[in-house]
Amino acid sequence: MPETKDLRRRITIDPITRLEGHGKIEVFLNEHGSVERAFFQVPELRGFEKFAQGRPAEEMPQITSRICGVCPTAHHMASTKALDGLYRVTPPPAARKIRELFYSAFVTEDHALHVYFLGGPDFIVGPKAPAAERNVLGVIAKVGVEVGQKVIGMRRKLREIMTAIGGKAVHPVLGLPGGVAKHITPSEQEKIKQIAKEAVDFGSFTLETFNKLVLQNTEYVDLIRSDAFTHRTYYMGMVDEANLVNFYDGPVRVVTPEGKEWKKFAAEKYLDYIAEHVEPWSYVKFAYLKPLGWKGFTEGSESSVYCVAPLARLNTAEGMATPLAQEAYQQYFAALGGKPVHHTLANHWARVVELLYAAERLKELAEDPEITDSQIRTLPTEAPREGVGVVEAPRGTLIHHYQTDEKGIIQKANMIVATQNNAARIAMSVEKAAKGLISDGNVSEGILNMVEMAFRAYDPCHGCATHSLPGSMPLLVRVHDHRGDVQATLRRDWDGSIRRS
Amino acid sequence: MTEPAAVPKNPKPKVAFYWCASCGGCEETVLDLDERVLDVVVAVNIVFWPVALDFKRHHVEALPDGSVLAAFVNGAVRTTEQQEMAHLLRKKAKVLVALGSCAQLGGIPGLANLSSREGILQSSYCESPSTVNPEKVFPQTLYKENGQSVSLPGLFETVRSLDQVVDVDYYLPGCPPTPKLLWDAVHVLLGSELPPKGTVLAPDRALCEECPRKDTRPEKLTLKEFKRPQDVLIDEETCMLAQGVVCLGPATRSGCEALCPQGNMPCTGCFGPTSRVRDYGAKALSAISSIIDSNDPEEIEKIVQTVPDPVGTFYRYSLPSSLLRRRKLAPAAKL
Amino acid sequence: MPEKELESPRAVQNGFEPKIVAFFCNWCTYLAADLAGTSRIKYAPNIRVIRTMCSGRVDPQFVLEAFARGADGVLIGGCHPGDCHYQEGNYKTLRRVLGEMGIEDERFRLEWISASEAERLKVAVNDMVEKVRALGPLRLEIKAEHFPEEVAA
Amino acid sequence: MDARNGDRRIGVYVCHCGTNIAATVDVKAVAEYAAALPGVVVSREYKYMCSDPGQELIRQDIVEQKLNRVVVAACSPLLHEETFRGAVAKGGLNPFCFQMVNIREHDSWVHQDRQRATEKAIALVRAAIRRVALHKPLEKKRVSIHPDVLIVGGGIAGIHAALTLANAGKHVYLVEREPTIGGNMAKFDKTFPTLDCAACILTPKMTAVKKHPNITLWTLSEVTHVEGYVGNFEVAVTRKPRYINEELCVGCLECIEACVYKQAKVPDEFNLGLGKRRPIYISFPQAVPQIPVIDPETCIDFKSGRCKKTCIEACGDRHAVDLKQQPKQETIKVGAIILATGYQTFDARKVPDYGYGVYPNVYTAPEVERLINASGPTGGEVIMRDGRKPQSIGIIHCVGSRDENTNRWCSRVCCMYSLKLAHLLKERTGAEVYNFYIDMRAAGKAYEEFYHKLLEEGVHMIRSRVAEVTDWAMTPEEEGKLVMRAEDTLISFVRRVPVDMVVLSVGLVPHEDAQDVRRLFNISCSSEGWFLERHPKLAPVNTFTDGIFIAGACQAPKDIPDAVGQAGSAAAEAMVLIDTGYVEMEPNTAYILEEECSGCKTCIPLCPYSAITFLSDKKVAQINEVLCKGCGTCVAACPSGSIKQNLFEDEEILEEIQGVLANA
Repeated sequence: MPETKDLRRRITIDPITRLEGHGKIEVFLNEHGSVERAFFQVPELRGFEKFAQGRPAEEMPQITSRICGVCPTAHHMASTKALDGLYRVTPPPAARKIRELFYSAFVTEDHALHVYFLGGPDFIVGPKAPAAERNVLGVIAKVGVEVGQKVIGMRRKLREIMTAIGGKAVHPVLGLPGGVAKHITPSEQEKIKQIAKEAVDFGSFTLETFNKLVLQNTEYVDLIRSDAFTHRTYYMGMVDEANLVNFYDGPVRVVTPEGKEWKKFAAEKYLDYIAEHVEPWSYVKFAYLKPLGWKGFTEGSESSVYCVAPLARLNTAEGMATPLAQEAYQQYFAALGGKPVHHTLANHWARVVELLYAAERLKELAEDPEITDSQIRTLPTEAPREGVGVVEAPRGTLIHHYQTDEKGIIQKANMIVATQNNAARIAMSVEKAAKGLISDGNVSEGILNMVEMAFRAYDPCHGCATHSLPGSMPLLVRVHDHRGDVQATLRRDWDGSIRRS
Repeated sequence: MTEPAAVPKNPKPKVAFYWCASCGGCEETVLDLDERVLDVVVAVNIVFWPVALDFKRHHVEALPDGSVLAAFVNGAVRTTEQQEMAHLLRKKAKVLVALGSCAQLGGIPGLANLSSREGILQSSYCESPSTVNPEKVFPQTLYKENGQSVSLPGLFETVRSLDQVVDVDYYLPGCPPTPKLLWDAVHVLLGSELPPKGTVLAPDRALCEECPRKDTRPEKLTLKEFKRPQDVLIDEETCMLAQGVVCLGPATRSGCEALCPQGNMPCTGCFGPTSRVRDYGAKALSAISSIIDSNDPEEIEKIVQTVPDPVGTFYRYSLPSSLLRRRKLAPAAKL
Repeated sequence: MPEKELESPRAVQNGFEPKIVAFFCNWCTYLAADLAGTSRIKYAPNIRVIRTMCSGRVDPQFVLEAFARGADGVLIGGCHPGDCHYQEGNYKTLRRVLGEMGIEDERFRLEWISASEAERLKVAVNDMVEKVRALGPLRLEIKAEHFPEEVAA
Repeated sequence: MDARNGDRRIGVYVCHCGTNIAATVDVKAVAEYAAALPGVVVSREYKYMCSDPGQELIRQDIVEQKLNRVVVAACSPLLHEETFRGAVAKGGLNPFCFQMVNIREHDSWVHQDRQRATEKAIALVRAAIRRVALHKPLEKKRVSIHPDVLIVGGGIAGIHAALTLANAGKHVYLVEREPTIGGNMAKFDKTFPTLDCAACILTPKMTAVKKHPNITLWTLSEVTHVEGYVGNFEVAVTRKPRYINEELCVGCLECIEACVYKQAKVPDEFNLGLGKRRPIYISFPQAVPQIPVIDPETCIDFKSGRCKKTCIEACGDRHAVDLKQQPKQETIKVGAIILATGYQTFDARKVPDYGYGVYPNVYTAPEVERLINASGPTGGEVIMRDGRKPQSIGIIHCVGSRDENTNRWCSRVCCMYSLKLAHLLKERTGAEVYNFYIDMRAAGKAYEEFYHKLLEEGVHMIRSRVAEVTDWAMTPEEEGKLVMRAEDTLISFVRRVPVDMVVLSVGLVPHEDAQDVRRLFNISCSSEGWFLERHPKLAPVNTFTDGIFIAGACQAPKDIPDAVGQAGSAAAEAMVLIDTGYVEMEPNTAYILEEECSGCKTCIPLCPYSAITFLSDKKVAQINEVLCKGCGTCVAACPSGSIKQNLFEDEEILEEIQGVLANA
C-alpha cells in the first residue's frame, strides 16, 4: 500500500464466537491506520423474559435452561432456587445436597471441557505453536493419547452422573420448588463415589499438567501478565459464610480493583447493585454496578465495569473450601503477585483451581450418608409471589428473578446471564487488544490470535462448545477503505493456514 | 483433519454445521458422542461450522452447489442472517438436516411467537427491572456514529422452523437429540441408501411405547383434576398421568428412551409429533383433555382450568410449526 | 388455479362476509340442517358444512386447520351431551388455546342441536354469522412472502 | 391443487332436482366451475340425477370416460347416497369412490340469494372433488342376523306387531312392564267411530298372544340393558316378581277371594284410583296373563310377616303362590327390536284453571272411560265422586294440547274420543252434554260422519277454549254446580255454563321416562320427546339406529287404526331384516395401526360402544370392527394419530376443509 494513502479503514472480524448468535467485531481505523473505535457486537435477541410471562413458574427451570445448552444446569439451578424463594420453601437437607452434588459434577465437567478443548490448546500446545496443532488433537499429541482418552472419558462419566440424577445432561429435569424430582439410590451413590474419586485425581492431574506445561514456561507467564490482557476492574462472585468460593449458594460479594470488599449482598438485593446499560449497536445489555452509575467502557475504581467468572471468583473470595484447591489457590496468587489478579488470561489458571475444588466438593457430597435420604421434597404451602435465585455459573454470577400471580403464573421475569456481567469488560478487552496490536494499518495473524485469546479467556456463555475442534478458531479480517470497499482479506482457516486475497 | 482443507489428500464427504436461534445444546450432543467424536472428525471433512471455524458466507458461496454431502442446521429462524444462511446451505448441500427441536418445530425460542417483536424489545430493553434506559435506546439494524456505521441482523416478527424457510430433507428431533440418535443419523447419511425425504430420524411410535412406566397406566384412566408437579410427591414407578400429572408421552414421538420420566418428571414433548400428526399441540391437547372425567360442562371447565397454561404446555416446542404458528398480531402490528 | 378466476367479487362489493366451517354430526345437527331444508327455514349462507359421523370425530387439528386456511369461524354441531360423545373437555381446552392465540371466543362454537331442532340451528348459525361479522375477518395466515417486510427497521 | 389428483379421473354431476335446486343455485355455473378443477374429466348438470336416465349417465361415463371417482351434488346423502353408490357400482366402480354433496337441503332450500347460494354450492363441490380424490375402495362387511325379535310394550301396537311376526313364524319376546298386556286400549269402553267394544276386539288378540307358541310373553318386566348392533342385539330384561308362579297358576283366582282382606282397600291402578283392589289382585277380568299379582307394598305378610297366608291355603297343592319369589334376570339375543311403548296422558293438574284435583266432579277422559266401562269400578254406571248422577256434563277439548303454555301439538284423538264420551255419557245418563272445542278435527274414515251423528243426537257444541271452571255461583241456578266460563267464538259472547260434571279431554304426551328408554336403545327423540323416525314420510317406522323400529303412540299421538297400521309395517320391516339373513355394515369403522400404536390407552375409555380392548401380549389397543359404530371419537383422540377411520380419514377431512376454504 502506498505511503501517501489515507489509511482510514474498517476491519470486520465476523464471527469471532457466539453468544446467542455469532459475536462480531467492527474495528475502525483512523487516517493514521491506528484503531479509533472497536465495536463488539452480539447480533441476536431471544426475549426469554417476555415469553416466560404466562408460563407456570415451575416450568422455568426447564424453559430457561434453553437459554444455554452449554450451561443449562446453571440456568436450571438458578431458576430452581428462584422457585424456592417464590414459594418460600426450604429443600430438605438431602435435596439441597443432591442439587449441589449435581451442580459440582456439572462445574467439574464444564471446566474440564474448557481447559482441554477450548482454552487449553492456547497454553498446553502453546500460542506460538502451528495453529494446525492448536486443538484437542494437538493437546492429545502433547500430553499423550491415554491422557486424551482420560479427558474424554472423565467428561463422559461426569455426564453419566448428571443423566442419572437429572434425567438429562443437557436440559435436566431435576429442580422443583422445595426439592428435587428424584432421590439417589445407594447403588447410584456407590457409582458416584467412584467417579468422584477419579474426578479429584483428574483435577490434581490437570493442575500438574498446567503447572508443568504453562507455569514453568516464563513465556506464557509473561503473556498472561502482559498489559494487553489486563484490566483493573471490580470483581463479583458468590462466597459462603467464610467468604470462600461457592458455586451453589451464598451471598454475592464484590471487591474493588484494589481487592477490598466493596459490597456483600443477598441475591434478593441484586437490583440495588446491578444495572444494565443498552447500546444501539448490540443486542446484548451491558451490566454495571448500579450505585456507581454507567461510566462507559472504562476501568478503575471510578468505573462501574466489573468482571465475573473464575478470575473474578478467586479475586472475590478469601480462599477455597477444600484442601487441595486451597493449596492451588495460594500458589496461584503467589505466582501472579497477590490479589487481585487483573490479567484476563489468568482465567484459565483460575479455572483449573476451581475444577479441583468442584471435584473435591463432588467427592465430599458423594460420600455424605444423607445423600441417599428419600426425603427430597418440601411441598409448597404458601402462595407464590416473588423469588430471586443466584448461582455461580462456570462463566460467572447468574441471576434469575420471577414475579408471579397467586396461581404461580409468571407475570415478570428478569435474568442477568453470566456473560452479560462480562460484556463490558469483553468489549474493552477486544478494543484494547485491537488498539494494542493494530498500528499503521498492519493486520497480522498475531492480531487474530491475541484478539481471539483475549476473547476466549472469558469462555463466554455458549462458550462455543467445540471452539477448537478441530483447528483453532479461524478468523477473518476484511480491510475496507474509507469508502467501505473491501481492499484486502486476511483469513486464517480452521486448519491454521493463512491466506491473503 | 489436520491438513489444509484446500488440498485434501483423499477427499472425504463434506459436512457443514450451522446454528440459528438455538442454545448450543445440539452442539453439546455432538460432544456427547464422547470418544466417537474423533471418529466423526476423521470420517468427514467439516467445511463450515461457525462455532468452530470461520468460513464466512462467501466461502460457502464459493463451494459448488450440492457439493456438501450434508448440512446439519439447528435452531429456529429468527433473524435475516439466519434466513440467508439457511438458503445458502440449502443450495450447497445435497442433504439438509434439521437438527433438534428448534430447527424441526421452532423449539423454545418459538414461544416468542406468543408476543410481538415490539413486546420482546420493550420487555428486554425497557421493562426489565435491572435495565436503566431512560432514553429508550434500542439496538438498531443500522447504527451510525460519526461516519462509522455498524449493522445488526434484523429480527423477524415471527420465529419459524427451518422447513418454513427452506426445503428440509431430514429431521433429528429432540431438545437436544440424544447422542445415540445423532450417531445413528450420521451412519444413515454416510450409508448407501437414504431414507425417504422428510423422514424424522427417530422411531415413529409415541413415547409410552418405551416408557418404563407404561404398564402402570390403568386401561380406563379418567381424571377429575390435573396436578402440578410441585404439588404432588411423584411416585418413581407409576405412570405420570395415572398420578394426575400432565405428561405428553402419549402424543410425543419416542426415541429419547423416556429420559424425563426416568428423571421422575413428565414428558414435555420435545421430540414433537409422530409422522401421522400435523399439529403436535392439538394432539397433546386431546391426549390430556380427553381423559377428563365428567359430563357436566361446569365441572369440565373446572378440571380444564387445572391445566394452568395450555399453549405453553401443549406447544412448548412446536408453536412456529403449529397450524396457527403464532399469536394473532394486533391489527396495528399487522402487515 | 381456476378457483381464483371464478371467485366472485361480491364479498368485496358488499363488505365482509364471514366464512364459517361447520362440522355437523351425522345423526343430529346434520339432520337438523336437512330438516331446516325440508321446512324451508332460511338462514345465512356463510356456513360450509362438513359431515362427520359424530362430533367426537372433530379432531382439534381440524379446527386449527380451518382457522389456518382462512375460516373466520368454526362451528361444531353435535347431539346433546350424553348422547353424542364429543369430548367437551377438548372443546373447552381448545377454546383457551385459541384465546391465547388471539382468536376470539365468538369465532369458535359448540352447539348441541338434535335432529329435530331446525329452528335452533337457524338461530345458532345466524347469531354466529352476525357475531363474527362484527369481529371482522380473522386473516391469520402469515404468507411466507411477508417475512422480509417483517424485519425490524 | 394437488399431485394426488394426478391419476384421478373424476366425474361431477350437478342435479337440478327439477327447480328445487336450479331455482336458487346456478347449476350450470357450478358444473362449469367443477369442469375446470384438476382431476375432473366430466362435469354435467341434469334435471333429476336420481332418475334412471340420471343414474345411467353416471354408469355410462364411468365406462366410456374411465372415471375412477364420482361426485354428485344433489339432495341430502341421507336420502340418495345409497342410490348413487348403486349407480357407481353399476358402472363397475367401487361404490365408495363416490362423494355426495348436499346442495338442496343445505343450500337451495335454505337460502334465497342466488349468487351466494351458488358460491356455497361451488365451495361444497370443490371440497367434495378434493376429498373424493383420496377415497379408497371399501367393502361392506356382512353380518348375519339373529332371527328373534324383541317387542317392548304390550299395548295394541305391540300386540299386533307380535302376532304378525309370530304368525310369520318368527320368535318374539314381548316385554310389558305392567302385570297385564293390553295397554291403554284395554281401559277403554268403546272405540270410535264404530263404537264397538274395545274389550271385544282386543281381548282375543291378547289371549292369542298368550297362546302363541312363537311368543314369549314377559309381563312385570323391563329392559335394563341393550348391547350390540343391528341383527345381533344382546338385551338384558329384569322380570319383577309377581309372587305367583306363572307355570303353576291356572288362573282360578281363588287366592284373591281367600285374601285376609275381606274387601278391597287399595286404590286400583287399572281403574286410575276410582276403584279399590286387594293386595293380591288381577288388573281386570280379561287380563293376560290370567294370573293374579301380589303387591308387596300392601300385603300384610310382606309388611309384618304375620299373615295367615290364606292365599297359599286357597291355592292348595298347586303351590303357585310363592312369597319368596325374587327378581329374575333374562338375557336374550335378538336381531331386531320394535319399540311400542305408547304414551301417557297429560296431567290435568298442570291447568289449574280447570280445577282438576280441586273439584271432585272434574274428571279426566281416561277416568270417565273406566266410569262408563261395564267392568269398571261402578260397573258402568256413571256415578260421580259425590255419589250423584250428573244431569249436565261439560267436556273440555284440547287440555294439554294445542296450547302454548303446555303442549303445542294436536293430540289427534281427543276430538273423536270426546265425541265418543259425549255419546256414551248421554246414552248412560241422559244428561245435557256440552262440548267445548277449538276446532273439530274429524279427519279419518267415518269420523266426520260420526261427528254429524253426534250433532243429531243433540250434543251441544260450543266453539271455545274454556277460561275456567269454578264453583262460584253468581245466579241461583248456578248454586251447587260447576260453572264453565267460556267465550263462544261463533257468537263472540261470554257464556257461563253450569254443569254437574266436567270432563277434561287430556292430550297424549310421551312417557316421562321416554328419554331414558331412548338412551337405552340409542335412538333419537324429537324435541317434544316422541321417538324420532328416520324419515317422516319414507321411513316412518325406522329409527336412525339400524334394527330398531318404532310403532304406535311412542312415535306421535295416533289412534288405534294408525297404531295398528304402523305396528304392521314395523313388523314387516323387522321381517325384511330377518329374512334377508344378513346386514351389510357401513365400512366407516375405525382401525388401529398396530405397528404405530404406543399402547397409551387414551382411546379405551372414550369408546361409547366399548369396542376397544388392550392386547396385553402386544401391548397395543385393538378395535372390534363389528362393535365399532364409526363415531370416530377414538380417531380424533389418538394422540399419536395411530387410529384411522374408513371414509373419514384425517387426510380426507383435511382436504375437505381446505376445499371449502380454497378461496378464503
